[in-house]
Amino acid sequence: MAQKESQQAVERELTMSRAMVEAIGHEMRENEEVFYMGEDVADYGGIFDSTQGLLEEFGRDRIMDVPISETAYIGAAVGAAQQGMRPIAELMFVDFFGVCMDQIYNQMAKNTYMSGASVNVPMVLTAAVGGTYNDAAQHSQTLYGTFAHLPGMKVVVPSTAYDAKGLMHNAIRDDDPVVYMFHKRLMGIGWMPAPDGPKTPVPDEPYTIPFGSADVKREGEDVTVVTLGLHVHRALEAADDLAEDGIDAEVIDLRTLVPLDTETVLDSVEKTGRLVVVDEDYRSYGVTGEIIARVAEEGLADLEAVERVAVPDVPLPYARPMEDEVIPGTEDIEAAIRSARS
Amino acid sequence: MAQKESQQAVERELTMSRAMVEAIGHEMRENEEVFYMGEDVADYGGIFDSTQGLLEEFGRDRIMDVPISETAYIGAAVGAAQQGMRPIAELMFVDFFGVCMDQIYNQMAKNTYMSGASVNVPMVLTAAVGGTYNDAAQHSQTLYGTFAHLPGMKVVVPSTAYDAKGLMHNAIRDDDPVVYMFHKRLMGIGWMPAPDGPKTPVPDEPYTIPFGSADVKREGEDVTVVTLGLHVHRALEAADDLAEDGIDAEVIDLRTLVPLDTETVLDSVEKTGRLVVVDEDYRSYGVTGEIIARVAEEGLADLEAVERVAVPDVPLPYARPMEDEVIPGTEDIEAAIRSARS
Amino acid sequence: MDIMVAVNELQSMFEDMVTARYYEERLQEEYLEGKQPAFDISAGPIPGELHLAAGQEAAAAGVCRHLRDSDTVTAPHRPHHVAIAKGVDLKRMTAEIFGRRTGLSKGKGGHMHLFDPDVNFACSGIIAQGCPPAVGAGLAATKRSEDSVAVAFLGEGAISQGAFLESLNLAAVRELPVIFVVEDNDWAISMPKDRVTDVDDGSQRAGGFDMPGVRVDYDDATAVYDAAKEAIGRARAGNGPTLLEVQVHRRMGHFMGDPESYRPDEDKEAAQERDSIERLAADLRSEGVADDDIEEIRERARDRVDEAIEWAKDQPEPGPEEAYEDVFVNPPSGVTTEEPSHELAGGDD
Amino acid sequence: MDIMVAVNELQSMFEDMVTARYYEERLQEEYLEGKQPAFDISAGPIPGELHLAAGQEAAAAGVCRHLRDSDTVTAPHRPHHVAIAKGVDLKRMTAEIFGRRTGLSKGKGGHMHLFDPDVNFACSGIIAQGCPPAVGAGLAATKRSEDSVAVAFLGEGAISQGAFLESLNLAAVRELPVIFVVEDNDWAISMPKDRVTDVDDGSQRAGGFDMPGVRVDYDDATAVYDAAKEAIGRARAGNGPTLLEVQVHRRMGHFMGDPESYRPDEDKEAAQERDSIERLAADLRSEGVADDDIEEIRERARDRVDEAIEWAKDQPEPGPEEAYEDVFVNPPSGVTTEEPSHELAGGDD
Ligand SMILES: Cc1ncc(C[n+]2csc(CCOP(=O)(O)OP(=O)(O)O)c2C)c(N)n1
Ligand SMILES: Cc1ncc(C[n+]2csc(CCOP(=O)(O)OP(=O)(O)O)c2C)c(N)n1
Ligand SMILES: [Mg+2]
Ligand SMILES: [Mg+2]
Repeated sequence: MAQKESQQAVERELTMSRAMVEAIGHEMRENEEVFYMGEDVADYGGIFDSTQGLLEEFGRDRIMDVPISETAYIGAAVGAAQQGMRPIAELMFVDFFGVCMDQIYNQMAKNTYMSGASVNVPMVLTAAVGGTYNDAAQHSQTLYGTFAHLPGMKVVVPSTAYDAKGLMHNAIRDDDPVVYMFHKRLMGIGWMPAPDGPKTPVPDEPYTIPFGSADVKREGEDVTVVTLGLHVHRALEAADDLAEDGIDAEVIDLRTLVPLDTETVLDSVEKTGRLVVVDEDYRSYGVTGEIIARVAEEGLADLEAVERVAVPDVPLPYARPMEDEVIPGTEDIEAAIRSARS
Repeated sequence: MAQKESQQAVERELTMSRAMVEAIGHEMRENEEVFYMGEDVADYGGIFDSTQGLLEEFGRDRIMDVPISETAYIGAAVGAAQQGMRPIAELMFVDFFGVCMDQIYNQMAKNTYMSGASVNVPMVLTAAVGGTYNDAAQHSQTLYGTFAHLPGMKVVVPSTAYDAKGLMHNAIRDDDPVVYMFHKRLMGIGWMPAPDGPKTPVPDEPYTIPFGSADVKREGEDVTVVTLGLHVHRALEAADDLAEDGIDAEVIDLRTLVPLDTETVLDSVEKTGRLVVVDEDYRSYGVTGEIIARVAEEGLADLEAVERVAVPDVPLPYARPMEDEVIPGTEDIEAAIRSARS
Repeated sequence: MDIMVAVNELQSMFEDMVTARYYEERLQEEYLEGKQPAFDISAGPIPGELHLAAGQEAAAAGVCRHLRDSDTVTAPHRPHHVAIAKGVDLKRMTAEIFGRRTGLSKGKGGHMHLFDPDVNFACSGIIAQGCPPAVGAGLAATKRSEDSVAVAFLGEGAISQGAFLESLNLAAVRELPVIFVVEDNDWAISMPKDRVTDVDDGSQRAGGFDMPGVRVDYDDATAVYDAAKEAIGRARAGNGPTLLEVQVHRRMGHFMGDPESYRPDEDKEAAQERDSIERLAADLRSEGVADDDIEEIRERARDRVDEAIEWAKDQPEPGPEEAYEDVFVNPPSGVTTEEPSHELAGGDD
Repeated sequence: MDIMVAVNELQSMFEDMVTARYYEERLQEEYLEGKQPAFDISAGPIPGELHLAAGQEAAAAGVCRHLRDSDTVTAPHRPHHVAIAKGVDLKRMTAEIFGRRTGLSKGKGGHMHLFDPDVNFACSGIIAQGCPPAVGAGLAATKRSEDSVAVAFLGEGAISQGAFLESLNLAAVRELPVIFVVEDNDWAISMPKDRVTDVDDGSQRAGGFDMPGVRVDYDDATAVYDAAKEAIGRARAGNGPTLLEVQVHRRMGHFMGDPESYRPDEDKEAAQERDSIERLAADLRSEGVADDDIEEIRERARDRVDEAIEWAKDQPEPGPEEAYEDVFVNPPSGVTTEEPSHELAGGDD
């Protein structure tokens, strides 16, 4: 690709969904063995725009609508991947994992190990995650911790268009199963306005972002805020607000939960001494606990304060006042940062 | 019950499976609405002796063999529980949760909340957990963290016959869904020899052990060891060994993960300053992280050292040398205690 | 009409159907309010997804006409017409959809999670996952030697889902009083039936489990009534389950905001043309019911709906702190000696 | 015999069957060694569960006779007879069962997790969960315009599991080259078939998905061969899936150590009496194959098995640190540019 084009491209801003689709389209063009299966991914283009426009280019054989039978088609992706193909299977909402988790965690994630790596499973499982639009307890979860806990799958959570594209290229090229969790609120879907952050400049050409490298989204001296997905943007907002009060927060976007970039977190806490972990998953036995434990294990001496901000172990309630209460907001993050500093 | 009988009873030692079955039998006698569903729970008596002898007393209508369709029968338990019955449904191995998790976590665990408590779901889900007998990646997990992470179910893990009985009485009488995870190695099954610890004196009469009260199994001044299930016994063994070297470990059996008795852990760490968490689940994003985070949140000042001992984020391998390597052994616990002290 | 159904039954079904239709028209208005000019799913008085059932009322009305309060119904993500036919408290259901404290679920559930234990109604937003609990309700009835039945409603898209298929088997092998009602509107969001299964007639699934399967090809409430009568009668008499598929028509998008660009115009038009409500009105007329009487039913329905919506909008919102209640009915540690409360919600707030 | 099968095919099937039978007899000996006097599942040279397939060999032999290395087979928890008929490397499979480093999975899998990509064989210990991956292999063949087929084996207890039923539908609607083979041994651990489903003939499940269903009532290898020929031929020709149920007999407990106290004596005896291996031997004789030739096959099988077992027992155990390898084929951070290695395991240790 010519240098000039690429320069131009960097100016170009995309929504997160466009960036994700661009990576998929590119990989499908390059490699005939890549295909996409899911419910409403063909004519509809994905309920959350995850396959918008791909049917037109690739046709029904490669952008495949499938019966509402997640076990069957995710398992079929496992079988096709073991034959060397590179399927992408979409779970429309991550909340539906309960109907197909055996294929995900006992087959997709373990077949490599259980075979002593004589087979591998180069597939991507995409899933929409997250709340903030009052879809209640069965359609608003992130379940980050649930997937990250079980071995054998890489777990990816983009927070911007730039990352969404780079991580998707990596996910499709990776020879292991990758769970790619995209937050609905970040996608830039017409009917669900995104905040400003996720729409970013995105180069035209393909590029990869390696798994296991967290991104320091904002440097700061006083407090380390570790987060991912939608909450990257909420944390940045909180940090900006606090800057006016002279509190200088560092904001780290984990980007992948497996592998986890503990290093970047430890380095930051070494500097700040104070750790705030922010997560849209349930508080207990999940992401926030893990990050705190990693720091306690390896950087206890540095640690002067910890705070966690997450969904307080209740199912997601429907009504707005209650959903707003349990999904961490900017003010919750601000309060936690202040409290970590006091 | 006469005082004399009860005195006698306390002398009586039972295996964990006998104690569990005794509680079930008692509750079934008292309450016609209690029944048990599962695969091979009738004539076989439960693959891990969880229903041994119950068919003879209660007949096929109340000790029900069901087709191998966990979603259907666990969901049927949810439906019957919502009608006010008190079903117990058995998942033969917890590893099979992936075929029926939607009924467990999206219906059983959330219907109370999603209905604003206009319905409740008084059922018990029993499941065998754990490794140590080379049954490989799909039959050896504990998945403690997976269940404890998702809101709406109480999660119980007995480590002795005494606790197994008391916790089972409580589980059946509880008006909320309870997941009762029994470790195969502790049951006292003929073909899977148990260690000495789980067989304990068990009173004849019914008694309950409240959820959310951890048990200090051994008092000690130097290091706090927090654990559950099989590893209570391994931790006690480690503590005994170390006592000879003058290291005095306190061993806490959590007994329930939801609710979690943080208090008892904090009190202990206040005394010892050193925390070792031991778990048979995967290391990351699970139980060990949670316990450490809770202490870091509320007792950071007391904390001088943390160690965790868990399955190192790999599927359970089959061959003995590898399984022994990844499932924490007594020596691993000893090493962690020593390291926490140094 | 070759099926004989008593006129008062026809009138009752008609009332259920027009109530449901008008109810959803009103909900739609309220839903779209605040979502103008740009559609924002999280804005307005009713946020979140909203799945309307216009064109499917005959299935609900024809089946539920045979049910008692003690019979259980589970519905999927598209529940209003079924809830109304089952007799769910319309005011508290509406308050729930508006996210109010006096709603059926105190505002915690929303439109996909309506629970009314007084009439044994529940719904769930996960495809086919209402089937196993319906089997459980049937099991409970059998165990208690009661002649209650349980009905699981689902869409034709759900007939390929394990939860449904496993439930057929469990109900069949235990001969439980369960009726599975498939509302075949030919679409699962954007996927037409013939893209996702090879059988035209979903009730054919029953054969593999030695269970009777019946299809009503025509969404005439009276035909549904008749088929349901037999199936429910069989269940109540202890003769086991039936799978009933009913042709219905989706007059709207899958959910509010669905552009339906995947759907051929002819198909949309056909769905508009075949209106089972108008058909039933014609039946009533041919049974000698006067136009005035028909109009009276419509008016009663409208009044009831308008009243419910007004009432609901007047109800207080829950406070943020209420989010922490109701995860458990027993306090997190220890067991209370009290019986769980099956009382109406709202008592403790 | 009214079915005409070439004698050399009969001999090949016979060899597969006697190999499997003798293999499991030897495994049983080895397994029980070290589990004396008290049976301790974790003791001895082969720990963990062991599910033997004695009495079921005809199903595997009759089906796999028609398969090529490029065809995929998935088997359930009871895999040995299928693996042998599919041509899995016997030595490395045995080493795996003994938990050795040169085993098919480097000792990580054990007897329920045998993978041999050279002949496209895999198994899984979760009921019916081998079905979806078989559908995926069929899908891959179709996408690549290859005429490979995929066969999923399962037990009759698995036909009520969602994963199986969903797979039937997906295979049918996409007309994929997949054959589902149900080995009906009448028992799912302690549960007889009639306690868990109402259909005597499991292939009846196929009808609900518009797929052909065939039952072979008699576990004669030649009858299986014949039915499989048609089903596999249809799949290979692009005419879609078939469900094939084969009657077999469980001569032993569900797993080693199963007391089988739930099983009537007559049933145990009946299983012993109907031995498809002896029946096939008789067929061979009536086809004019000499007793000596039959004995030669048996001897060759025994030699091969004994050799594999000796070899396996000589193999090194994996070191504890090997447990940390093979979770991923790509290093945990970043993507390598190399193609994944589908080579035999052992290369990197
Ligand atoms: C297990 C699961 N998969 C997917 C979905 C997403 N989803 C919601 S409704 C729907 C289509 C349902 O179609 P159908 O059953 O025909 O009912 P209809 O919407 O036509 O009434 C889908 C795929 C879900 N809720 N649950
Ligand atoms: C989802 C799931 N449920 C239960 C089990 C436990 N289990 C292993 S084998 C078996 C019986 C299987 O019976 P069948 O399918 O007839 O096969 P057979 O053992 O007779 O060969 C059961 C219930 C399992 N492995 N997976
Ligand atoms: Mg539909
Ligand atoms: Mg069987």
